[in-house]
Amino acid sequence: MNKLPELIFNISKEGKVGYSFSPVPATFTDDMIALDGEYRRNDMEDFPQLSEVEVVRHYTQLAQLNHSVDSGFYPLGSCTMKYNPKVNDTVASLDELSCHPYAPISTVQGNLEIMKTLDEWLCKITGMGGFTLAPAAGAHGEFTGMKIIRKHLSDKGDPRKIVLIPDSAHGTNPASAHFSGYEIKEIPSNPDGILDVETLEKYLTPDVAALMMTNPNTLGIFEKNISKIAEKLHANGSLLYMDGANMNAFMGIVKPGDLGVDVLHLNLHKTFSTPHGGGGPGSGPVGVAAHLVQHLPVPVITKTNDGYHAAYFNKGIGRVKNFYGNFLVMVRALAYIMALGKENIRKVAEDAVLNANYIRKNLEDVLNLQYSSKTLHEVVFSDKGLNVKTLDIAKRLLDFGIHPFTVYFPLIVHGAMMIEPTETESRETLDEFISVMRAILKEAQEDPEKLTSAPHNTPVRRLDEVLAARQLVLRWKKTEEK
Amino acid sequence: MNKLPELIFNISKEGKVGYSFSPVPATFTDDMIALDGEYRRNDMEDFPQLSEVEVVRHYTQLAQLNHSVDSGFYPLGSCTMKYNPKVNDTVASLDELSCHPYAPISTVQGNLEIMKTLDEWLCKITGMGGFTLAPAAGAHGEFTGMKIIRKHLSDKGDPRKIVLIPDSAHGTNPASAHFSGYEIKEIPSNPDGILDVETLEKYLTPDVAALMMTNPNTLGIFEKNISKIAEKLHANGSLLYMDGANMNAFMGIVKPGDLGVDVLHLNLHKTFSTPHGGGGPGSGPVGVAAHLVQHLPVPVITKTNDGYHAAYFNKGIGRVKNFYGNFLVMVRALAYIMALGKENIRKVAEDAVLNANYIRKNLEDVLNLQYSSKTLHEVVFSDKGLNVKTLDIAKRLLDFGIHPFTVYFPLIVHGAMMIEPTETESRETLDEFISVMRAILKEAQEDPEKLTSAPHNTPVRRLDEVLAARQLVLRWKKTEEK
Amino acid sequence: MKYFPLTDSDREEIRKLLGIKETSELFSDIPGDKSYYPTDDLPSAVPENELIDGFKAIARRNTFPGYKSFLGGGAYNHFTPEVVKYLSTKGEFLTPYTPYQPEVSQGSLQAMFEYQTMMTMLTGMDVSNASLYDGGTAAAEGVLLALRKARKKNTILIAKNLHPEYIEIIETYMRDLVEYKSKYVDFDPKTGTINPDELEKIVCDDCAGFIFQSPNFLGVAENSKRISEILHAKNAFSIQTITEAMSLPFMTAPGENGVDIVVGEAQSFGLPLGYGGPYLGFMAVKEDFIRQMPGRLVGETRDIDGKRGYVLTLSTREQHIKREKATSNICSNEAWCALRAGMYLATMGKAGLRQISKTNHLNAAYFVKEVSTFKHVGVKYIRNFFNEVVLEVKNMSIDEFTGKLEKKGILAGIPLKWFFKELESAVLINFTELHKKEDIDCLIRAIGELQ
Amino acid sequence: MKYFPLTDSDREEIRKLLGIKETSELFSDIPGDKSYYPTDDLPSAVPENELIDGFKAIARRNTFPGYKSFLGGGAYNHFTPEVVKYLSTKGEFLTPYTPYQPEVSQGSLQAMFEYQTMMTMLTGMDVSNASLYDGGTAAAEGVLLALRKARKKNTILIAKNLHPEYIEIIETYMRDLVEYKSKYVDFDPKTGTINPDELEKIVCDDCAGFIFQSPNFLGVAENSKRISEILHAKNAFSIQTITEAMSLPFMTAPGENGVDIVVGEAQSFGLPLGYGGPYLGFMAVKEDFIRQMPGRLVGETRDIDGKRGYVLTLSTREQHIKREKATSNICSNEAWCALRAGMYLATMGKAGLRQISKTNHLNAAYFVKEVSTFKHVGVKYIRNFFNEVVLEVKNMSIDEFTGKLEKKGILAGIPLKWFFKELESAVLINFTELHKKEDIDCLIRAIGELQ
Ligand SMILES: Cc1ncc(COP(=O)(O)O)c(C=O)c1O
Ligand SMILES: Cc1ncc(COP(=O)(O)O)c(C=O)c1O
Repeated sequence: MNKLPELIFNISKEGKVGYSFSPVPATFTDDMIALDGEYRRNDMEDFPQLSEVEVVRHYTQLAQLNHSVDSGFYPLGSCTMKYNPKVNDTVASLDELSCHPYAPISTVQGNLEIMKTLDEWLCKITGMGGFTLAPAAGAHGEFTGMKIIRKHLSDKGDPRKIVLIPDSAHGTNPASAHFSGYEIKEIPSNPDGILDVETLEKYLTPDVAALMMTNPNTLGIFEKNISKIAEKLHANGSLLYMDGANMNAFMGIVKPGDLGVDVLHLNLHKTFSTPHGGGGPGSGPVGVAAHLVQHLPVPVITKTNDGYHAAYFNKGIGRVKNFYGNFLVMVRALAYIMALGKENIRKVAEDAVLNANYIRKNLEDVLNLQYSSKTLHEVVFSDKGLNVKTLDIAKRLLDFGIHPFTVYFPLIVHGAMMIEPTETESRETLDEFISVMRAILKEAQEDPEKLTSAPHNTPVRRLDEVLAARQLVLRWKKTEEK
Repeated sequence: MNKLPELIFNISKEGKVGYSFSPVPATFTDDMIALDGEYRRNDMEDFPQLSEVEVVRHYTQLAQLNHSVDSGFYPLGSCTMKYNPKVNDTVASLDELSCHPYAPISTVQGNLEIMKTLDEWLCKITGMGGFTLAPAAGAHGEFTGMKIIRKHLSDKGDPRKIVLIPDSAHGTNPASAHFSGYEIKEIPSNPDGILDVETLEKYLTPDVAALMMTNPNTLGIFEKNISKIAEKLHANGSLLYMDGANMNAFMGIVKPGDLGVDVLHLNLHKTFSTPHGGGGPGSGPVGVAAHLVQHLPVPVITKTNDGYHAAYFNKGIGRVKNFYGNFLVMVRALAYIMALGKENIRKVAEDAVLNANYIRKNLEDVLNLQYSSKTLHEVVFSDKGLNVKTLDIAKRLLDFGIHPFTVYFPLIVHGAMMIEPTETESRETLDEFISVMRAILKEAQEDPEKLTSAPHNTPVRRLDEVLAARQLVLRWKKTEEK
Repeated sequence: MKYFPLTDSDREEIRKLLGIKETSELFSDIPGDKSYYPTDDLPSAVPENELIDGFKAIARRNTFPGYKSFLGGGAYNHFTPEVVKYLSTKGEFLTPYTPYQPEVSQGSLQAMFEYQTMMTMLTGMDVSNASLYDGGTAAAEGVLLALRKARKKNTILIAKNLHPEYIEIIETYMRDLVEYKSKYVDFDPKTGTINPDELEKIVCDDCAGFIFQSPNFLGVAENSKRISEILHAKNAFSIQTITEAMSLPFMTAPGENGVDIVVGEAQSFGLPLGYGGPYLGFMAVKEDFIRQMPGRLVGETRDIDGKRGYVLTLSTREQHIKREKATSNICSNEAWCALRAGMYLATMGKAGLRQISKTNHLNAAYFVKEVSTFKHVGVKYIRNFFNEVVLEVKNMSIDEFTGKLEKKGILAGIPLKWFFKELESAVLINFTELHKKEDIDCLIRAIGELQ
Repeated sequence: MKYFPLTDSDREEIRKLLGIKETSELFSDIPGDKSYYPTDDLPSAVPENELIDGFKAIARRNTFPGYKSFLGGGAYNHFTPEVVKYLSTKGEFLTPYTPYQPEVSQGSLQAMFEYQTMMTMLTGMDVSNASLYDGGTAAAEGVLLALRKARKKNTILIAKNLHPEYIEIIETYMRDLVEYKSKYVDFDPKTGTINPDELEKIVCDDCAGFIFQSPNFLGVAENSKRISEILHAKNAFSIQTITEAMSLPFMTAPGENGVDIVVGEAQSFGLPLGYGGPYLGFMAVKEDFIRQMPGRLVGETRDIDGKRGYVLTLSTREQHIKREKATSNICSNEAWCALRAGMYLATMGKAGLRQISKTNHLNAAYFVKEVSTFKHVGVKYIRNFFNEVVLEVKNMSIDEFTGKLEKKGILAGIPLKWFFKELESAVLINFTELHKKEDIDCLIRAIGELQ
């Protein structure tokens, strides 16, 4: 009853077949095999063998175990889980777009046009001088951006050593900077949850290459000193990197390029509504100020009178990704921007921020708000003063068919509950979330056990993550289950 | 918790928009409207208004409430709930097939070729002289077939009055015959569950137009006297109609045309694996013996040297369906037959019958089998001797994620449980079904309440059908729910 | 073969269990030689990749997609949002059957209940069923419903400007029901519509009802209100057929005009042209017809915990209970098409339907306005059309006309001489929202060049 | 705008609740004039129908689909069964995010666990992660993993016949990590492969590992076994890259050859060419690398009722916990691609993969056999290729050669002079199961005509 689907390995049986494809031509006999014995494989022991219907049932049943944007509210903070328009999938699956990446440039002008157009439009939205679409995700964009900064500084003869990162930053920021060869120094935010110019100044030694700043930051607060900060950095010969993964909060309101940002990345799979795919693929284009364009990774799409080209810059950081990047994700993002048009880009941010503030207003009397600054696209509450933990509230939400907020991040908020509703949620959905949250908080007082033992209605109940890490079963093995 | 989705009318809100389409050209002004005021509609009060994400969530959530062939075992007897190959949906959705039915014949040769090929192959499979693909479903095929019989007899000057139908027949048979202007006489089956030649003879008066016989019948038993029966009928100037909805049981084994059948229909949505769509669309082609081809309804596809044509027979019964019938269902059926090929058509029947017999063998010690004749594609048990009813067992099956068999049909079996596994079920699935059935039957003895109060784990529990018929709420109304 | 999950060893073990050596023994009741494969003359199994390639090759033999088409006449090319395509093809909707077990079918059932409701809203009627085969058979079912309901009355009046195929189907359905009669009501060739005064004269005492179409096959709205009044005065029923459901959001609802039974084709709501099917027959009626109505009905009820749920209801009207006394022989219907239509309606919503439906009308109106300056052709009915107009050609035969346009890549319309002697030199031209202004201009230009 | 569910009155009411008049007040912390729309120079909103038409028009500007293509080199055109397309695009798989809440993500998690298992089976390794960005970045991650694991050793050897783009990416990744060094290992131009004896001479004491590709970029299998032995003898790791995952079912598993780290590109498993992405980087390693491994891992566990379930595990390696000390900066990865690859593998199954993979090889072998009679061209490495071969052109420049074939509608292959000076007059030609014998014959004929 309510059984979980078996592992495919346990459904598998010798002799079952789930594919059908033209047989090898009869004249292509085994003696044509040109591979020496030592290179030939004899068997694929235990490899699954299923009939088509079994494959379909298996994955149909698995699909039903997933919460998804398509099935319900998913206010996972910092992830911008907005609705992914179906029409984008349709255009991305046009057969004619699916060309070979080494096809002669003259035969793929349509694809190059798509990339060039997206590049230009992202420039218009952000005010940057040029973009690379190569990075596969946000973190990859950060890495690429930091490489660009390093290249810029190296070319000037001083790569410098240190990257400053506020304590509210996403974990990818320090990791990406580290993989670019930098040492990380964390700077504290002020009591308003943002970075002070004075604090920055204290850290601003000559070997600071850059500040990596998420804006709005992971508290959902706009770094309002940003222009000042940029000035200070520039005066020190340092650069300002903006993590633009939260661009949903202010696109169409102001262009980061106008605020002094030198390098930024965007997350197409967040702000530009390409589906998150259970964890990817994403796309993390990097925009740079005009003087840094020469350092973009290869290839860069250019346009001349005789069409589109792929250019290879000598002063670039080299290659960060195979081919052109996650092209089919770019297609979706472009379709999304086209559907919005200039009329609606700003409205995305407006509605996203209205929704976040609506939640804040309706829960701030029952949940602790560590920072009272203005909320943009997301609001972060704390479990301070509650007799249950953030995790318990999160797990209890599952029982109501609502995906929890992001938990315990940012680290500077005690028991953080990071709620990002996005603009694609209706007020009715927000109202339901609010009333469920209030009900749960009431339960927390009256019957905390309901929360600590939650979830109760999910396909599996609370899973033991410690056990998973201790026993480390990372693959099925025959002996184990049969 | 585990809430069912709201009705869309309750999600709807003034001002929400879920579509986007080019606006009316600016120069097309309202004064161009050529409709007098009395013909113009002012409002569509209460009509739903939803945003796109709300539509997607609504139907995604609804989808999860459905049991389907894609999600699990569905041994609904008489319905041949076999797996519907996805590739068939792909070919049926090729844009180029979706032509206008009044397109000039020269512009739709591909479509005509598809229909003609299907027609020819159905002839080869059944041994009939010709097919019409027009009927929309099995019952519509029966109606068409009976009309053909009536036309044939009328043209001979004697339409006759009576159609004989065995007591095991599907309800559509008498209804279809009735709508063709016939009076129905029911004939009893013998203790082996089939029709005796002697019994038939008793009913075979001069005003008998035809016998409508399902073969294999709804007990899953082959009417082995069929050739004799055909002879007797023909000798009486009557015709033999075979309901071929159960053709899954013996396609590729013998051709009905070789057994003396004059008219039959097939259910493409059963035997030929087109998806059942929650109750349709289907397609119920009718095959006739050579001398009846002239009576087929219009249009009939023909082929000459200069291509394919749509012919209109003078001696036909006229038109039964708009245009050519359910074309996209035919496309799927043809794709299915092509994928099977001559090698596998017979194997369909073989595996379907093996599976039904496997179930019979594994349950006949615990369930009453009213007829002991050989089982073909389905087996019908009775609830005789049990202390619970068929319905209770059926409802309890739901708790195990298995769709019940057909209940209380055929009528001649007490508390019938009509189980048709089809050839697209694995032995593992059958084994699970068998063990669940045995467990339920054990429960029936030990804890019958578990059954009579079942289901327990479904999105809703046992629904009150009597209340539904008494209160008759057939549509949402504003006042009622808001 | 990937569709068969049994392996050879499964088969062997099952045979062993059954105590047989050969599977053919299971078929021993069937006459004929079991070693002989009766389908040997079919082609061999086609692998999946070749199957797709093969169908693409056949599809390319259709040249239709290369034309600009203005064909309508009961099958209309409308826009379908991508969400509708995506949602309706989910296996969970496509692969169940009739919801005989409502507890595990609430998805289909609730969607159907919503469809029923939206159809009643659009038609202004009390009740809608959950689908019939198509417009033509729905018309026939509508006629039979009126006859059943009227009891002693045995005659049906049929408008001659009802879709010709619908008339053919009604005739097929009625032919052998010897207790019933039909009579035709001519339309006025000048207006293209039924003249109510003429109708009034024809309605007889044994008339059960009158079936007409509005907008009719010539594209023109009938005066359903007057017609219904005339019929009601004689205790007969008014049966309105609609082939272009897209007219509903723009035009007065039949229910407001007093119509008793509305039947028709709802292909326009999200179903592709599909070379004519599967489409979606609909029927909506006044409350007191419910128990005589054909087709499935979904009703609301409660489960034993009091939770709201949906079930098929009033199945005592249906063949599986009532057998030959059923209100119809229909069993499998067009459930999925109705589900998809419901998705379409919910997605387009009030605003979308109003905009699309208005665009249809204005596109037709624009054409009518523009061609009014031509001398060699003329629009026959210049008011009260919805999205189809009849164009008379004065300077050449209709075959020449359509032939010349076809050479220019245009399928201009349906030659009405196929169906009406009196309209030998006319075509029926359809406009939908998918015709851009340029498309219409292109048609107008092409017609202009035939001067 | 249909993507926004808030209505104007919702917005108004929310503003009222928040005590503001204009939404722009919410942005008062942001510098700049809020009445100014900074994106005014973008085009206007495009309705859905025009959006689709527009993309179709752009797509038609790609003439690539009209050619017979024999391009490979890290991106391969393989067959994907329809079930895989259908299942992988279900919204339930496409629209969730990283399964941070495993209780409502068992679908993705179990599928990922199954993917991990199948990848270990195919590679013969102990553990596979749940995806990396692509083959090239996976190669870079493989190098970094070896360096981390080797601790005191700081040099990586790189085979020159590794995919040139992969080399570029490794260089980008390593460039600024000043503590690390790289050295190149040449291949023998006669065999196209690394000469193990030469390698043996090069492997130094500070070598952490050697990264090579097999089948290499010239299509030829390397002697991974010998290579691994040589490395192990020097306490260094053997890192095998695979760009054509379809070779795995046909060729000896890296694990059997003693390889320590396998990285590569699994696009061949059900992902479209897609103009180069998204693809699927994979990494499979021996057990003792687990804790240094980058990328997500799904592990099995139990819930509080003892029921089996899956969770992301060992996340202490990851950036969101370890920040700059993490084993990688990767967060979003290619989860959906891995899910789809898993579906592909499950659908094709053992028999399907073996057949397809063999067909790939035999198609290439057929070509090699047939062109062996030509004098003006010659296959450079006639044994131990999988599905790619290097063809040397002797009677004209390579641009002339590919140009002439392009005129005949054939994209014959990748000119190797793009990457290797020493292979100025050669192309890399790829064959997959999607090339029919006729296609190969057509290529052979066309080449023959260039004599
Ligand atoms: C603020 C911020 N920066 C960076 C990232 C990393 O992006 P990705 O997951 O695409 O690598 C994320 C999301 O995970 C984020 O929210
Ligand atoms: C034996 C038999 N005959 C006729 C029918 C009627 O077919 P349909 O539902 O397609 O009208 C069915 C199925 O419902 C059936 O099983």
